[in-house]
Amino acid sequence: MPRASHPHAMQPRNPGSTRTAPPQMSPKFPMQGRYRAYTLFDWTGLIYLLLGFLALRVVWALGTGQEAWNVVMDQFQSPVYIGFHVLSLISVIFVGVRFFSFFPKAQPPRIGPVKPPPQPVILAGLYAAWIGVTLVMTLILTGVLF
Amino acid sequence: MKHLLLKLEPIIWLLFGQGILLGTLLLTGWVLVVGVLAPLGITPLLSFSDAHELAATLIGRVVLAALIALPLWKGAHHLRHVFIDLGGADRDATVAPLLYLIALAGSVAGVLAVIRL
Amino acid sequence: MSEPQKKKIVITRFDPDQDEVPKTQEYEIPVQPDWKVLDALNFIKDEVDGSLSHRWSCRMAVCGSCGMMVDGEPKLTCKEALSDYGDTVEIAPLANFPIVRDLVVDLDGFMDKFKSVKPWIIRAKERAVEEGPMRQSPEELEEFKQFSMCINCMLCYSACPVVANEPEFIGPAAIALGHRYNTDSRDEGAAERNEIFRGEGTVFSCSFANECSEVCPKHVDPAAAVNQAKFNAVIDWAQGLILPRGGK
Amino acid sequence: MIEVLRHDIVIVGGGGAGLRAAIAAVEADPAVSVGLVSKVYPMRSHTVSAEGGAAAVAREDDNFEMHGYDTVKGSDFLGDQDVIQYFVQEAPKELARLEHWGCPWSRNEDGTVATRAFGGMSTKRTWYAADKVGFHMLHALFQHSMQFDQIVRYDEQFVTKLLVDDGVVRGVASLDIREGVVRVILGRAVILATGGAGKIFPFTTNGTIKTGDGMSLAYRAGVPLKDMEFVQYHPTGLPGTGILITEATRGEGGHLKNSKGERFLVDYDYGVGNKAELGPRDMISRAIVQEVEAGRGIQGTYGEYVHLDLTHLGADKINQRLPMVRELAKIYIGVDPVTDPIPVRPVVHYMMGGVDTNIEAETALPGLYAAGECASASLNGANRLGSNSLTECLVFGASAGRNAVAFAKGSSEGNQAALTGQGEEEAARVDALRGRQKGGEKLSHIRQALNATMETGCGVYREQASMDDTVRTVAALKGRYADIGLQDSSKVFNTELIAAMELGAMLDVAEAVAVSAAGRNESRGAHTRKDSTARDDVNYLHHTLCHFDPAGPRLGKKDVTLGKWEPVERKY
Ligand SMILES: Cc1cc2nc3c(=O)[nH]c(=O)nc-3n(C[C@H](O)[C@H](O)[C@H](O)COP(=O)(O)OP(=O)(O)OC[C@H]3O[C@@H](n4cnc5c(N)ncnc54)[C@H](O)[C@@H]3O)c2cc1C
Ligand code: SF4
Ligand code: F3S
Ligand code: FES
Repeated sequence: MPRASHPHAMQPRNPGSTRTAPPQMSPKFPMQGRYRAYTLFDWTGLIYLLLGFLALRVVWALGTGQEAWNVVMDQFQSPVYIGFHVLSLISVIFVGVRFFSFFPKAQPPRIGPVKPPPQPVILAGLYAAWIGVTLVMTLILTGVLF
Repeated sequence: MKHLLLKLEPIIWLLFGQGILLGTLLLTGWVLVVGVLAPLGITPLLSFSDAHELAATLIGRVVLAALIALPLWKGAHHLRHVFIDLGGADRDATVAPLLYLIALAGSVAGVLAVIRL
Repeated sequence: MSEPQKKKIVITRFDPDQDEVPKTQEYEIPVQPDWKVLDALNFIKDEVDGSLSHRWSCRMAVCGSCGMMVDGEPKLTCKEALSDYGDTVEIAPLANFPIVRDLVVDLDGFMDKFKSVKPWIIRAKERAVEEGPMRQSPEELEEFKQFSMCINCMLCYSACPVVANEPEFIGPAAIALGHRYNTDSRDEGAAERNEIFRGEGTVFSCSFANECSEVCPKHVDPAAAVNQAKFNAVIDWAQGLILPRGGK
Repeated sequence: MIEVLRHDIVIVGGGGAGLRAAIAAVEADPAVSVGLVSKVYPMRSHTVSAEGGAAAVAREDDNFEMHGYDTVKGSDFLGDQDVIQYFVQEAPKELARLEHWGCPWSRNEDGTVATRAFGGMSTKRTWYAADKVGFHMLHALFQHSMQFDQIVRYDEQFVTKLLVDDGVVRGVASLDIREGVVRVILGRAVILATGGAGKIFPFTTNGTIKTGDGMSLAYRAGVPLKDMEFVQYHPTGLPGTGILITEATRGEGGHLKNSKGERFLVDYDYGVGNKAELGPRDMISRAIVQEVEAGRGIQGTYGEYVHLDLTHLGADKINQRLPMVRELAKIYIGVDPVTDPIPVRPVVHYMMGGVDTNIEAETALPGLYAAGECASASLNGANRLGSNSLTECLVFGASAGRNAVAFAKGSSEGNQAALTGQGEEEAARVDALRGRQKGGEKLSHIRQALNATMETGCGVYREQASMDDTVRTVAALKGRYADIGLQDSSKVFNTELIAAMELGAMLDVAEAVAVSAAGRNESRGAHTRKDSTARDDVNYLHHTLCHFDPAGPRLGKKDVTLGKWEPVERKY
């Protein structure tokens, strides 16, 4: 049995006089078919939130001193953290792939007087930037660059 | 509150959008090295002093602030949607401000964190 | 005619005169290989059970009245080949709408939302008929043409998770329609509609599920429209900040 | 007590004609209140399915004289020439209005509106929006109409009767399909815009709502139906479903081919001369039937057909100008026109006949106006030219709206008690019909029998004996109809009840078609007899009127307005 929609979903401002049966959601919501990707995409919000706070911790530690830094880095070696970070990595890539596939069409054909490049070019640009930034970031963090 | 939220919607959406876009660009390499490769000992990680030196540059501070704040907005906004999808639209007026306040607090802390580097 | 095959059609029934809640009813009928799903419903109505209620008219996928859930997916029943489905086919009223009777849903809520975006050409000064048609280049036409293809079948509303859960949300087709006028070179009402778009339950409520575009039978790509409209509403808002009022 | 609602104007029908009338009424007098009643939400009206285009003079090399003469000749000289002249002059204005209201007409490079060739039109004067013209026109009209609060819509309400008092129409009785109650909607003038009646035939391009309700409403209120024998067959419908493959396919250069792959319109003499595929519909339909009879058709599940070949146009042109045709052919017959020819056969498309109206869209019943396909203003005569009727909906819809406003200003309210009484009687009749279990006759079986006899008696080619036979069969079916049994007794959204009332209208209209056809002993336009092959201007250069009579239809005549162009043999 499908889940009920909000009881007022698609209800008219002046409902008709006959009794209606309440709206039902698609039986596939939330985890079947295409909905699965959507639901997971939204849930990555939790991971981004945690990642933001973890980044805060790292930077805070960096500002506090070597001691604090070491504590954080030690913690990061525990299996729990590594597991979470692996999951995060998958999530981030998933978000990127899904969002970048939608992004080009969300760009209006004209922004004020400016015409953005055609969709395939935007898409290529996004991927180039993604790979580029990731590469630079990796090289810096591993100490290869600078 | 609802009214204020409505007024702020464009900014929140911008931050959220950048959370996905820039957030994803920055986080991929960050999580890869800091969270996975370095802890597993597969690659080295910058030493504390190198890291501090780099982070304290202007570009370093800006990038790190973005790295902290933007994902928070993406997270808050998406969790708000999760909550609505779970049937919580009627309580959105309470939940949404709460989530955005968390993101805001984190962002402020993030800015502080890069300032005190 | 070739040898008729049999299929079981499971239909959601609801008659407010008699039923507390919707129930399902099964019909075992002979089907032809070239039938659409709608043909099965019409066969049942004509030959088996005259009390079955469903909407349809054009049977050529353009009037938008025959949308239903077929095996859990919102579909135009006159466009779906019955042979693409298994031996048992489940047909239910469109998801996310109040159910009036059997497969008939209440679409007045949709009409309210539809009207709220001012879906007509707005001009500072109406052009006189004597002046003849306006000019519009094929490129200008191309910018909004896709968004003018909507047949109001409401499949996108059935698919959208935000429509399901947030009653205020005016939904994909209505926003696409407003965006269609905003991008029409003949229209001068974008400022007004952007104002509407920044109100409650419009563009920012969309969580870019993209389900609307997945199910749209006319390739309107309402998700693109809604998200372009977000973009424009934000730009318009930013312009308003920089040049107060002048931004209009 | 029955609920009574009041408006200045009541419009029955929310298709192209009804919506245009509503907007025109408000334009004529912003203080007017319009009730727009439609059995489907306006954007579902069958105008939505029109594909090819709408005609109006637009190009430098065109003029009113040419459009007028093409229409007169197309009508086989049965069109009223004053009406036609008025029509061609108003046409460009109406289409320009629609452009101002947002209709996305296809464009030339310089930004002007593009036009295409259409059968029987001597130059490119058919405006188009790809091949979804009716769809775009209807949605533009509907959306434009939404800004007027004076237009009060009654969606999914089914008009069952015209209320007449003291010889003037003063409103309608209307069944609310959702609630199952009949209400009285009073208006000082009523406009019928209920569309055609193609559903009386088995193979038709028409949707299921085109059951001739408005024709029957007027007919039973004493207004004659005019020229009902002229039923247009469209040469290119899909076998089986009858789904239309627009004439624009031929306008854009498509070819009709027989089983031997010959372009038979060129290779054999069918009277269309060098126009070939651009000849008028009646002639091409007959040519296809003759090809099939000559053994050069292609056998399929639903009888024999011929091929419409677009492959030489190339994918680009097809995608740009005929995207819907490609989609329809792929979905509904499994053929991609880019690579393969489309199977087609003649199918019933349009009723030239309808409620008898004059140049002002008035009927003989004071206060009653009619426009669009349900009316016969005698623009189309014995054969309509493709793309004239969408424009007709606008031109005569607008004039019906304006004239109804003028009439309403000078008209009284009528006897309220008498009108309410009529409404109550009507409500009782509808209640008695709903779910009546008495009879043993099945709705769908009567409809199928009706379809079958209309095809044999009033098809592309007709003969006295088979027409007479159809007249008798339809009368017998009316008898059986009185004995139908229904299964659905629910008040809420009872579509079986609606179907039963629609079938009643179909039987009225079918009878008028058959009787009118049997009374015209000549071949003219779409009315082609095997036993009387020539046109007879001495005895039959007049309109047929068919009057309702409880004892059976009565035929009458009405003069054709000539004056500008003299009848000559119709050759292309
Ligand atoms: C497939 C197809 C393609 C066509 N292509 C072209 C073309 O390219 N060019 C061209 O010029 N013409 C074309 N035509 C013809 C043209 O589309 C129609 O003649 C025209 O659209 C009729 O419009 P209308 O407003 O009169 O009726 P419709 O659009 O049929 O509307 C009838 C209205 O009346 C309402 N109604 C009916 N009965 C009742 C009742 N009892 N109570 C309440 N409401 C009622 C309905 O709800 C509906 O709103 C085409 C027709 C078809 C079928
Ligand atoms: S956008 Fe597509 S799915 Fe939605 S109503 Fe329009 S045509 Fe239907
Ligand atoms: S499915 Fe709904 S959430 Fe947005 S992208 Fe489409 S409107
Ligand atoms: S019946 Fe018109 S869209 Fe299916």
